[in-house]
Amino acid sequence: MTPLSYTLVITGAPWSSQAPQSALAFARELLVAGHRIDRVFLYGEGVLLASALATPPSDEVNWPKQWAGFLADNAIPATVCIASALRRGIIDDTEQARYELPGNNLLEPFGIAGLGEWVEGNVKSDRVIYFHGSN
Amino acid sequence: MTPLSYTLVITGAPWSSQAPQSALAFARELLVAGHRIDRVFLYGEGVLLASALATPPSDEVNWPKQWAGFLADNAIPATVCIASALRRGIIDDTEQARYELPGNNLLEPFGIAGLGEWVEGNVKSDRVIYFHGSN
Amino acid sequence: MSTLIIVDQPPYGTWAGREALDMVFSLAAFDQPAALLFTGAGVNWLRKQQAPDAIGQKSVEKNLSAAPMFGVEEILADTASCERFGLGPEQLVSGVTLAENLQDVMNAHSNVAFAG
Amino acid sequence: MSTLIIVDQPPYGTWAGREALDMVFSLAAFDQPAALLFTGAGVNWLRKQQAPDAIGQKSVEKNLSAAPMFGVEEILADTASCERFGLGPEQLVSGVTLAENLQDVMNAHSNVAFAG
Amino acid sequence: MTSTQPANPTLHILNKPPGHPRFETCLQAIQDCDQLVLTENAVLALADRSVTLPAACKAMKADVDARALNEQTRTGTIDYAELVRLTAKHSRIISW
Amino acid sequence: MTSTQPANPTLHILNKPPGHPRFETCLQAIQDCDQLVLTENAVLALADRSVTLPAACKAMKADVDARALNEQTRTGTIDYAELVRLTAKHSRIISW
Repeated sequence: MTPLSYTLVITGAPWSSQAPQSALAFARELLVAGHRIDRVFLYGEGVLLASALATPPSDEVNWPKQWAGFLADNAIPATVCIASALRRGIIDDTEQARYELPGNNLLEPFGIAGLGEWVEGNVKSDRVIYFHGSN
Repeated sequence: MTPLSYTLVITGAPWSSQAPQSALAFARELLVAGHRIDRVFLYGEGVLLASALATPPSDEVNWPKQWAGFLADNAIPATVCIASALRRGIIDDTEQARYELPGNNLLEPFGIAGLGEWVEGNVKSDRVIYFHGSN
Repeated sequence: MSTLIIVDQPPYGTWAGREALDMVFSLAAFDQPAALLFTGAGVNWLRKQQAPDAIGQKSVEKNLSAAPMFGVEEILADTASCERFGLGPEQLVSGVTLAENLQDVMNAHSNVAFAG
Repeated sequence: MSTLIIVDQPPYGTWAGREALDMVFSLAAFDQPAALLFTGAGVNWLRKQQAPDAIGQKSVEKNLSAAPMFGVEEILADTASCERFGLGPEQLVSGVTLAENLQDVMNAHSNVAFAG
Repeated sequence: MTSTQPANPTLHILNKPPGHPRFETCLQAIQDCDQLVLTENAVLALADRSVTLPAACKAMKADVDARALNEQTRTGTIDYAELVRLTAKHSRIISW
Repeated sequence: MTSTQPANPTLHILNKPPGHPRFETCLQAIQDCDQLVLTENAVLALADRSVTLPAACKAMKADVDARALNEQTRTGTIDYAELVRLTAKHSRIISW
């Protein structure tokens, strides 16, 4: 099998959709199969996966932390769409300073950037796979 | 007309649903008509309306700020369901300390409490009106 | 005054069903009469032997079977929806009552609400 | 390589339609061939003279009419969906092409995506 | 579980678009004595030729204007002041 | 806007429950040479007697197990490793 490169786009939020869970199971198998993940891109409600403040009960999976660990362990770039993130209150220190906001909550290693990075995935990756909410 | 007391429950998120907008238009007319709003209760995805970090483009309405202004101006109690809020990363300073989180983002005058306050609305208010997402 | 909470969204793909359960348990905890109605794709919450470990979630089967103990008055399921999804009595978790007519169920409660 | 972005959610009640427009304009801004297809309740984005001021939102009519200028190749609408919602040629914003067959439209593009 | 009291007149507030499962369930649940108000995406029912609406049906004017459906005459429109009056008049209200 | 190339075999990944408008649109869009994979809420189609599924259809095992649908035999199940193989095999993939 020829290894391929993938961009994964997540548009469904944790605790509202199953998208982050399904995407993580898929991403893990991609690496097992020897494929490469160029980038994970969070769009729309999917940006909530990058919240550093999400605190589910201790007997439930913390999807943002699971994802952050997977991304860091495998050095996979992950981008949160800036327009979606600002509207929905996902903020890094740069945006906090720019808009004089009382805090920030972007979970590392997620970074904030524009849809240009999604366009780049469309151009450069062999496959772009979307994980949407289901309602 | 006899003035009545209302509890409003918002379960749809701003920038994913129209619920916060419709609820605010309704709430304003309730007061114009002489009714009382006992409490506004945010549940499920509706808790995102209490984000202090939401930053829409400057030519769009900031629904959390609009709601916060309306609540403060009219001294209306507003509660964010604690279970929904913790999962979705809406955190006040008390929860920040309890869970040793890197920050907090609850917008004043919203407060965090349990479903008990929703139950109280069911018992004490003459009407409980829900504003859901539409997908 | 009694409250009917309706679940019409299927399990695991969204959170509305779980949040509906939390609502009904809260009412019961404060001694308020409460019942649950599952309808449409929501009846799939009531299928026996769900095993959501592989998708990183917890089953609600235990919560549902504990519902009477916590004071939830009734767990109802829409008959036509159960038939559509092939849910016969042997597939259903215990303690579920079939309901033929949505209008009758709703008229028996003073409040009716969805979780989302 | 060309990308078709599909909008099947109606206007104003959710954000998916707006986020689909942002996607198609971004592709065009980076000189990537892109087209929009409106289908199902999504065709209601294409009705002339929307006035969402009273609900605190902005109309996308101007954005849509500027689409060709920004390099968006086509704005397509599913014929059957337009008929269902009573959208004749005189109700539609300008620049929309009617499409009879979803499979043909999809086969003409190498990528097909929804915003959410 | 039997319906004792005769149908309690209910105000149904529906915001789902036609074609949504809950839109269909709501229309089935409406009784002759009930009032339906279409809000948000549900006002698209005014234009949808596949939908039959009950007689006692109103649509929110702000939502109708937003979607440019003001020439659709299948139902009358109401403003938020009238919606408030309807919620005060009905002790039973269901938001779908 | 005419379809020039003969149908490009497409992998359709569907996560909406039966009854959702996009579930119906997806089934209409599937061509004979296409592969359908049911994920998340869409696996309920295995139990839904009102749904007719295409021949080339698989369901995600984790989602089928979660919903206790393992005795439904209308389609075979696959794991994530097989889903990865299907995405590598198809250059055209649509997530509904």
